[in-house]
Amino acid sequence: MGIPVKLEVFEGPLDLLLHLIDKNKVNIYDIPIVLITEQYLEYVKNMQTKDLNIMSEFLVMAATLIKIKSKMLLPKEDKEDEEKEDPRQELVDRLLEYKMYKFISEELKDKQQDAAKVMFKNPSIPDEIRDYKEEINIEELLGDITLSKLHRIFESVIKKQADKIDPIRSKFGQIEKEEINLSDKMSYIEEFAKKNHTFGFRKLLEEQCSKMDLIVTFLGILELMKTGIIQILQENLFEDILITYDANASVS
Amino acid sequence: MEIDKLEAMIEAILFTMGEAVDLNRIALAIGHDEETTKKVIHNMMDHYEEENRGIQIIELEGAFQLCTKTSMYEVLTKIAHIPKKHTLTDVLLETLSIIAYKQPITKIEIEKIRGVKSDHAVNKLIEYNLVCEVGRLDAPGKPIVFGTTEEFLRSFGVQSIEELPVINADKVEDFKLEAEKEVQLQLEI
Amino acid sequence: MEIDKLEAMIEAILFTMGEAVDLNRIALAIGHDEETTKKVIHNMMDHYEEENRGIQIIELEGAFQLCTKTSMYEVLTKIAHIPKKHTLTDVLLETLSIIAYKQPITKIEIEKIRGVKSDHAVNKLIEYNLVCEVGRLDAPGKPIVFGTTEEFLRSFGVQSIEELPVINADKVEDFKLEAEKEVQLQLEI
Repeated sequence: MGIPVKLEVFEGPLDLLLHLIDKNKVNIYDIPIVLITEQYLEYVKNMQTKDLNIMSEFLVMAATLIKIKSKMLLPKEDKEDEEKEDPRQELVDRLLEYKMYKFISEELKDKQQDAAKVMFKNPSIPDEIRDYKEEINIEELLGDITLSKLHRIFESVIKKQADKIDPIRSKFGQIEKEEINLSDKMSYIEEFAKKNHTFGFRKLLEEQCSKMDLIVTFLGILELMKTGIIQILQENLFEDILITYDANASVS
Repeated sequence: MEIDKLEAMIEAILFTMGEAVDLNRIALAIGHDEETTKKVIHNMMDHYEEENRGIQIIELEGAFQLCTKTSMYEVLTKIAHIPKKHTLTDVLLETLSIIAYKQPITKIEIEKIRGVKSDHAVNKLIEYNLVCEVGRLDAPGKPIVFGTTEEFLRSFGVQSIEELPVINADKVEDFKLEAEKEVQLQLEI
Repeated sequence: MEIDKLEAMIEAILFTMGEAVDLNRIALAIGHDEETTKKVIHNMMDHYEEENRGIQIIELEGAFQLCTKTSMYEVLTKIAHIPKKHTLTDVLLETLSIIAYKQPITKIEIEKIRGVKSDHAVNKLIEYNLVCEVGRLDAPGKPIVFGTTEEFLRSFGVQSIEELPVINADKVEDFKLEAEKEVQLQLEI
């Protein structure tokens, strides 16, 4: 007790639980839930990770353990029932399944080490037939795939993706609903510059309202400046940026 | 003799192609049905067992490929450049064994067994060409299902996924018992 | 027998190396002098003469190489001309539809929409000449953007991608589409 131990890293809550069961030399079918829960919580408390995703998985298991613990502490109402249902059963099943795959993965590791000892050979098609390139018959490949079928597939993909998006968060999206594309914005600025020749950045922004608009416009200006289509000048800090169109530099 | 000629052809084909060649392609090339072709190849595999042969034919889910025998590894390290294989971490191996045994399987199911998010592991296995998408499940949300590749079979020296060590209910029970015994053994010490 | 083992080693070496290997390198690897090694190889060459072998060892100025027998030429031409079966799997179709409708699109964007690594699918579509690289995105890392090929248009009997069936917004609830656009927006900047 109280001896500082370097915390081992576990892949997940099941991994940690198996370790605790192993360490305490207890029977997996008869997990002393109070002891294991205590040690589990102790470990989670000291966990170094700041990754909320990982942390939350460990916490879910902590909640499960506490639930099992409280169920086991409750007085047994119906003896018949109690015998049939051990609150730990589901956890034991999961642990056993997980343990089994860990066991299998060790077997696979051995298999891989053996299999890695064989060498293969690169294709060596004789010169006479090397030039032959296998033709792909597109018509045969496409079979009965029509445009409308492809279209339906795309729609279902979009639908699936939409389903995945959290509806609350996605509503924020309505604030800026139009799509702003950098290259569109660049052509817009270029047109604007051709017409006005010299103008202030603020004037350019007059018709544009969203923050996204502003950012993309600014990026567009930087890009156009890089290609030499426009030149920009700012006399003093926070003063309006003066944009000048260079007709000579314009690329066709 | 006819059989001899067929064997020669098949040897030449497998040698030239280098990669795994589907049984039906071999059959078409040598002009025999698949059944006969398979018999001839299996017969050849026996010949290759002989001690003076350094190469062997391996079977990968209905395809055949020539490679060296594992016993030749040592001498080959002395002369050939041995390509480095991806070393799989425990996390990847664990995820891979779940996919191998439960395929076709969705990511959610993998995560349920492992108790942790597994996007990274699955993507890595896809990158190493050990796992691939095999389609979508006909269930709400149409989740992607994953399975193992031919490269998986090659890398782990198995002919087909059926050949993986069986873990039917009985075996699982055995394993559970074994685990239990182990636990009790430790307790007694 | 010792000789058998040496033969096996030499076969494995020549198979793995593929190219012509100098006698002295082979001798060094198998741990025998050149004289003995040469004898063993010449002995092997006789075995390879047998009718059931499709490969042979050839000698080239003190070096040795494994290659197919010239009599095998015909069957090799045949196998090379038997096309592999190509099929557009659901995975490929789905990826193709995304590229068709979202082009020009980067691999990252495709993967974001599909939720899984898609290198294999994109590569296959390129191999089938349905998709090609159309340039690079002017964004950090200059990622490659993909689009459909002329072959794609021809196969589907349309003049340009503008002719693809329009996405029916009614089918997907409005705000969900907006949400999807938001993701798009984030991707584009």
